[in-house]
Amino acid sequence: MSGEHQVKPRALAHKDYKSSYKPVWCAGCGDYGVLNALTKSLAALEIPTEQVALISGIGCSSRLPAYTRAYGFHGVHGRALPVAAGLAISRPELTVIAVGGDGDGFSIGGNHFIHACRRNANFSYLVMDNAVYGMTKGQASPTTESDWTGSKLAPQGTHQPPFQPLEMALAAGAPFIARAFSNASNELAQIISEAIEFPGFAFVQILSPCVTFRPEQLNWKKQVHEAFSPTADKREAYLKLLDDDGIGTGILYRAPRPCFQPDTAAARSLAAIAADFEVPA
Amino acid sequence: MSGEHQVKPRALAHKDYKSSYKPVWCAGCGDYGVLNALTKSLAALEIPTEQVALISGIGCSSRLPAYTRAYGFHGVHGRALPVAAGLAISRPELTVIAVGGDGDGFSIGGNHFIHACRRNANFSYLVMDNAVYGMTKGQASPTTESDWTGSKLAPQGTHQPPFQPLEMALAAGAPFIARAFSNASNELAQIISEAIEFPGFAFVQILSPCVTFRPEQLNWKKQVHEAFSPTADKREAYLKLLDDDGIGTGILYRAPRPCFQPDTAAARSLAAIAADFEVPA
Amino acid sequence: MTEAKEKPPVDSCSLALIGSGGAGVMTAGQILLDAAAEAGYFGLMTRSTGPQVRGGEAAAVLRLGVTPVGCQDDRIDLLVALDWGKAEHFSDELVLDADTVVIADSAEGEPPVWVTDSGARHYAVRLSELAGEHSGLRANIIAVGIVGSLVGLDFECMKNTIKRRLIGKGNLLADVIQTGLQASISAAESLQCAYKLAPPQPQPRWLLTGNEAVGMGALRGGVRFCAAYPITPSTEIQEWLARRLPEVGGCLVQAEDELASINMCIGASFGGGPAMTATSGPGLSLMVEALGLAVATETPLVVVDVMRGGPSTGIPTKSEQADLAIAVYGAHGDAPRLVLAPNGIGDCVTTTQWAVFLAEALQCPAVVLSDQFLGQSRAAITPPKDREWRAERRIAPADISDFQRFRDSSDGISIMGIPGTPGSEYTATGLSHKPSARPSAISADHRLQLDKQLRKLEQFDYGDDWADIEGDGSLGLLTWGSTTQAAREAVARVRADGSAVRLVSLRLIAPLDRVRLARALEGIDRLLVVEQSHGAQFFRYLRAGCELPSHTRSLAEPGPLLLRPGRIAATLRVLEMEQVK
Amino acid sequence: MTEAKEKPPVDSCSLALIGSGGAGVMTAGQILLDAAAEAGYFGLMTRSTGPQVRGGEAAAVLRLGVTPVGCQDDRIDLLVALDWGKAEHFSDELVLDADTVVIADSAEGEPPVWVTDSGARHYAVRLSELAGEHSGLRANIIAVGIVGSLVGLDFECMKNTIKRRLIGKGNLLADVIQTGLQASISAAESLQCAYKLAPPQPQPRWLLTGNEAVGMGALRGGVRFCAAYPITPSTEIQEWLARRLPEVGGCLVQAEDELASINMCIGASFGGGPAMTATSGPGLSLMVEALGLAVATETPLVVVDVMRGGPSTGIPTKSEQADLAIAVYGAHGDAPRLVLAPNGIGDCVTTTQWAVFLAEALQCPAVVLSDQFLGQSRAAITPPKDREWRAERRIAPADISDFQRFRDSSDGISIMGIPGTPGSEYTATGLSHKPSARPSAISADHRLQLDKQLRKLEQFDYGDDWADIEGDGSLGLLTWGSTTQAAREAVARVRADGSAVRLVSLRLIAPLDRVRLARALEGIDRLLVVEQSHGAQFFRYLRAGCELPSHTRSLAEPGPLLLRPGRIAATLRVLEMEQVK
Ligand SMILES: Cc1ncc(C[n+]2csc(CCOP(=O)(O)OP(=O)(O)O)c2C)c(N)n1
Ligand SMILES: Cc1ncc(C[n+]2csc(CCOP(=O)(O)OP(=O)(O)O)c2C)c(N)n1
Ligand code: SF4
Ligand code: SF4
Ligand SMILES: [Mg+2]
Ligand SMILES: [Mg+2]
Repeated sequence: MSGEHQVKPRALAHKDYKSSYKPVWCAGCGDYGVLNALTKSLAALEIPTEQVALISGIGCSSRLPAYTRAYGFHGVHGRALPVAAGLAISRPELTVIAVGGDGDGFSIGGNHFIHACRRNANFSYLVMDNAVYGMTKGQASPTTESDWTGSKLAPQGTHQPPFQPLEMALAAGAPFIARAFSNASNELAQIISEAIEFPGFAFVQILSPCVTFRPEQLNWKKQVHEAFSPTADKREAYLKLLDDDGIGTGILYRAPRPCFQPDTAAARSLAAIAADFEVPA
Repeated sequence: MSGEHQVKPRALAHKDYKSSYKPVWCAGCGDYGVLNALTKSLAALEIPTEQVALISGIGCSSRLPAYTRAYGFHGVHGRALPVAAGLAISRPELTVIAVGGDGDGFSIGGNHFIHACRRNANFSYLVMDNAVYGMTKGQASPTTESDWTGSKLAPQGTHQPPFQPLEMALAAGAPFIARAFSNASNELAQIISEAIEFPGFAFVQILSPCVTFRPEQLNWKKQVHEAFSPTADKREAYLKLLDDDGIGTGILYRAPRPCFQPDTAAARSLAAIAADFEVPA
Repeated sequence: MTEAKEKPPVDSCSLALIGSGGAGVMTAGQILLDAAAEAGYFGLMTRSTGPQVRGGEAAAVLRLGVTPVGCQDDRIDLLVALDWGKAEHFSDELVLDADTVVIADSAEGEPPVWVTDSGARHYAVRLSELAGEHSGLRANIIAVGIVGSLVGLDFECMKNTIKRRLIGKGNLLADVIQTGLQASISAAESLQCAYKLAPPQPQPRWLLTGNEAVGMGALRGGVRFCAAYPITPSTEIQEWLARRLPEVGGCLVQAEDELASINMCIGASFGGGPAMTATSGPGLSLMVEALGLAVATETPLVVVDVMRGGPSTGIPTKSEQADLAIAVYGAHGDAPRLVLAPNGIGDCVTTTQWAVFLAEALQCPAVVLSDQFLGQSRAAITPPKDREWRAERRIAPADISDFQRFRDSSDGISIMGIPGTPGSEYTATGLSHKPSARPSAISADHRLQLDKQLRKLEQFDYGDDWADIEGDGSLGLLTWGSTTQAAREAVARVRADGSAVRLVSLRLIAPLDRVRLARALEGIDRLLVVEQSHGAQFFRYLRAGCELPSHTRSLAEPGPLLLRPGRIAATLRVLEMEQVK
Repeated sequence: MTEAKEKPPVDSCSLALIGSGGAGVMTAGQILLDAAAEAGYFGLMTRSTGPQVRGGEAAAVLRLGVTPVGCQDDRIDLLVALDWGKAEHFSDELVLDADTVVIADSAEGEPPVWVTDSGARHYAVRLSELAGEHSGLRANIIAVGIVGSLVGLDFECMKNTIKRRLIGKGNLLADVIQTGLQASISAAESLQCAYKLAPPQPQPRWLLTGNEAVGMGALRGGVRFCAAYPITPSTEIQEWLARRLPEVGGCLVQAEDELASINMCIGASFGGGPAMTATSGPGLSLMVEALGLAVATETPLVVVDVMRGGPSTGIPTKSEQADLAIAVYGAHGDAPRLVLAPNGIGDCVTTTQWAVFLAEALQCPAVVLSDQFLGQSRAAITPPKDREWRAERRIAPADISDFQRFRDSSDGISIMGIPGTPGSEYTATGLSHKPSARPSAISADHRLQLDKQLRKLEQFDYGDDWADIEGDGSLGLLTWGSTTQAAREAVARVRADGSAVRLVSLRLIAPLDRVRLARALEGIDRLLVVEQSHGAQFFRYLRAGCELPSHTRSLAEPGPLLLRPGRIAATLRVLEMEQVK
């Protein structure tokens, strides 16, 4: 199962990682910033396009893979993480990056999120969080504020407190947890690079404004602030999160632990295995 | 949608809440203790059988509803919580209790678990946690220790740290979080009563030994110890959990917040609603 | 000009307005439809956009008529281009010919090749310039005035609808609308266009989309609980219900996913209240396990699937009828259920209401197959009647004796215990069970419940609503769902040629009413089965379950281009010529 | 006694051992099967238990034979009751008659009514007393000795297998086994029983369950990745693979649910490695969305569904063939896929191997429909050959030029780019797309891919393995999957009456090979379609897709009682008498 193909590093520029497809994104969408930062990071890490696999579900943000020149898999809504896990576990030499939105990752995909944190297979997960379902035209997502009445599906608000991605990741056992802002391209590229290089499941919540359904998020530009420096102490991380305003950035938690490794065994031939069924004569 | 049927309290004894069906459970299974404590609690609270609805998924533990004389819904694997939410939201006068196992609740049902914590509809959730899939004959569940090699499906262990139900519930926003032990019938009944009476989503992890696939859990009897007294301070709750050995009991967290309440509106007739479609002549 | 004006008025005309995102073609289309409705016409507007959430090219396609309009025509009579942007994206959707009149902003230069190649007559009109002369007006409103006057819409109706739609939204003044409209009408006078509509027959009209209509039908049937997860093109059903359910004492819950939404509905229905969810293909795929649970526990439930292009994510914004197979067969094990399909926008009200009624009466899930075309098109229609169907379940009175939830009965329908009622406590289960609901693996118990679950559906008398049957003759057309509209028009054309044709449109897809269907097909020796799927799912479903005339042909086409009347009529005419063995 | 001994030896005999949980009937049954296999017989053992996880009543039902044994017989020749506990639970499964010999522990008193009413000859034997005389032995081993000697199993074979199974598990000594067995054989001497087997024809034998066989087939086909979520009755496939995959350089991942397991397999397969998951009905229901994704992205994938009683949770421990419809039709949109079915325990190896090969060659998902009977029965069989089928995908070499992932070709199969390979980078998508993989909502693009996805399956030459065809004649029997075994025996009985009968058992369910099927049915004027489902799913599926002889009848029964040869043979005989119109 492991790669028969050799890694041939070739120096690529940042733009060489972008495909010729014009994104379907609205002008001003935060996701452009993520695409930029991601390609910057891949260029900086000098990972050849063919060694990268970007895996996504469904949503505006989940369209990202096709805008790169890497391998990509744009699967169904909420299932990016298991696809990425299957790939990362069976092809450990690849750079696997799951990407998607807050609805894809925390609503329909919530179960895979918490189990990916626990399983700790070696891939990164970039969530472009705009606290809304962009693609389906503006419904509340798990990270939406409870008093947001902009959705026709919950015209009086969601009646529930927003999902806390970092806190959930921490409780679920993720070893690398960070938050970044799509517009802060260099910082974001830096955090993405650290996530990619981290051995294990690295989760980055990226505040990525939806200019169309959450235009007020354009204010994030003025509001985001550095808040975290990496700790390996869970207690410390929790305490920081209890004071969190949701728009502080940085690496919150970095505590490497062994990556998920499936069972191993001494090699046997198929004939030897078949012989187990034989009846002694 | 609200109840046309009146509540007629009738004094019932503990055993009146049990049905005549013989459980399929193994002799010595912890789930008998849960059935006992639950019926004790219902008797103590004097809730008539017809006012109670027990909702479950699939697993040994999920068989519990049919062993009571209340209403019950034994649905499919992992989906007890949405069934319970639909019922509790549409019939708020009923006492709705979801019950099930660790596999049902934290593996396949994990997404509903975290969203139920957040949504805070008014029902209780009792998870009979035996850190194993009993019904399917002994595979590791999310709460199984990573070095347990008793499963043929993960003969070298799970390769991942166990799921922390209380920590997850806290991070996800559950307002009532407790742990109890199936054998400690009175304490368990007491905690169940508090969960039932709590206005909102009340989650109780019940350590309930699987004598067949985890016989070592019979030791829990000697090991469980009171560890928690209720706090409404999330920070304090986290700090307690960071020192948790997994078998400390008590109510960890109790911080009531408004239950999930769907949107409301002034009443209109169907004819008036239909008139919205009319074209001005 | 005079030449055109002398042509006789038409009974219907087809318009398309195209432009880049933000040009306002959708607003213009809506105003035209509203004005036509107010003037007493029937009409239909479909929207076509690119994959972008906002922006990107857009087309509003309208058909206005003196009689009910159910589908778009084969070709476009009148095309208005606010700009030529990426108009070629619509080249396969909008068929132009020498009779087409094309009006484009004079600022835009030559039309693209597919337009000029069609031979359509092209007029460059100063749309944006004229708009500039009326402060606050945009070219799309000038287009409304020109098109409206060309097809003969009443001035007051246009003015009223523009006011209703636009005043308050910008700083547009009523005066400006008046003068702008007048200027547009003058601009139209120099154009030769032979598509003036015959006078309308004013009658009460409803203006709504099929998605709104489904919502209305659900309320009429008695639905008071909905849990849903957004998905194109069904979201508007959810949004409409989110607003309306609280007004009738019910509520909508946005669920974390479709597994949750359908199970929430099952929970609410177990609690006694009629419940519904709405979704599209991917959501339906996720719901089939719970559909089987509803079958086994005999829980009433309505699932509306607004079909889009498949497989997988497919084409979310376009129509197809390819979820029939999963609607009928999806779920492991033998899990018979009701499947119904509205065959028009007004019928979305009726069929959904019926589905609620049937699900409740028969204690089983009902899948309603609408589609993107019905769901997202907006139409001016004759108001659909409120039917007698109200959710009514056979439920246990308090303190019933010897209650057995799944006791068999002559019609296969049992009495349901509703939580809160003393005496009918039971535990519903997806396990095979005895009449008492007690789990059982015994063959006789299993079989009894399977028999009952099927029999209650097959023995029920569905009455005359199972299908729409129109006309007579030995040539037949059998179809379902939204395709019915184009089929009806095709049949009318073939009839106009002097051939007798019978149209049968199934509203009740499952169970298949074999007896009534056989009767409806009596005397037909050539049958065309028409549907919008690649795999001929409807045709195969029929073959599986009943006898079709030996000379039966299938016309099955995938989306996203909808089957048009001309295509169907042509196929019918070929079939008519075929030798019957 | 002598009377019995003089009867001619039999070619096969049917045994049942029953007792309460813990009595050891399953162990006894396994030992008898092992010993028979070692002696050179064929054999089959099925297990029947109550709903309890541990404990509860249990029955081991065995059939041993000189020739291959594929199903249980209509009736039981020899019933051994270690106790009468809740034996009546088995009354509909175990058919006794006047020819049945019943042996029960003398400590147990009279047999229950269903046993005595059958007219079976009953012997009370001191099973537990005898066991008590041999320290460490239990009554179940005494039963082994008695049964073994009555049917004529070799003493050494019995001793060996008991040793292999039991020594080391308790403190049983080899001597005790020897003397205990001898005592049992003496006890058997006084019993009149006419079921001594004819001498065996020793040949290499494999002893395995269908679930293990599926695992072996998967490895042979080339599967190296499995992600799965436990579910009865498929878990043993997962467990077998968890142990074996690492030995061949692969691995198994236990997923959080079935949505994850199938998507993990898709991820691994996208990465180039043949991947498989195994589940049962409820899991398959959860997987259909991802099945559609695999169709649309043309990702090879094998999903094994070990069918159990449905709908919903149904009867998890019993067999049924009622997931055929969801296997074929499950997933929204037009999503054609491969569906295959093994028709015997050995064939589980072959068909799974073939499924892996086909999925890889055709770049699409393959559903393999096994069932609880095949999966959990244990059999002594002729070792299934390793076939030539090895996973082989059409993949892009490094630096390929002008790569288009979904380019159409004459056979509809495209070249796949595998991550790690420079030059064939692309993004797979569930959206409708162009040959380049670029998302597209254009009609021609959509249609091209739908055509290709169907055509590659329909044009492929599946060779002779598509079905097993046996015999000739104008009377035909068409069946699939595990039911084939009983059907084959039924056909043999009808042939023994002098009638020619042709048996066709479909291995390739979808796509339906219409041409070969028509050829296989040539000359048949009466056809019986036999299956284990309530809704006649197979029969309807065939009707939908091909022409059947006009005189075709359906024999469709739900589980949990399996169709037995006698029932099928009787139906065949009735059909034979029917007048063909
Ligand atoms: C099973 C399924 N359910 C629902 C949908 C509809 N859907 C598409 S994208 C989306 C939400 C997208 O939100 P998010 O993940 O936050 O992405 P964004 O568009 O905001 O970037 C939904 C509900 C779907 N495609 N599939
Ligand atoms: C969709 C689906 N997948 C898998 C199963 C098989 N299954 C039944 S119970 C169970 C796990 C039970 O574990 P748990 O919830 O911990 O309950 P326990 O038996 O330990 O009380 C599984 C995997 C199923 N019934 N449905
Ligand atoms: S709708 Fe929002 S998230 Fe989607 S592309 Fe537009 S701005 Fe971005
Ligand atoms: S298997 Fe375990 S959980 Fe299931 S009934 Fe037995 S002891 Fe209880
Ligand atoms: Mg979002
Ligand atoms: Mg458990």
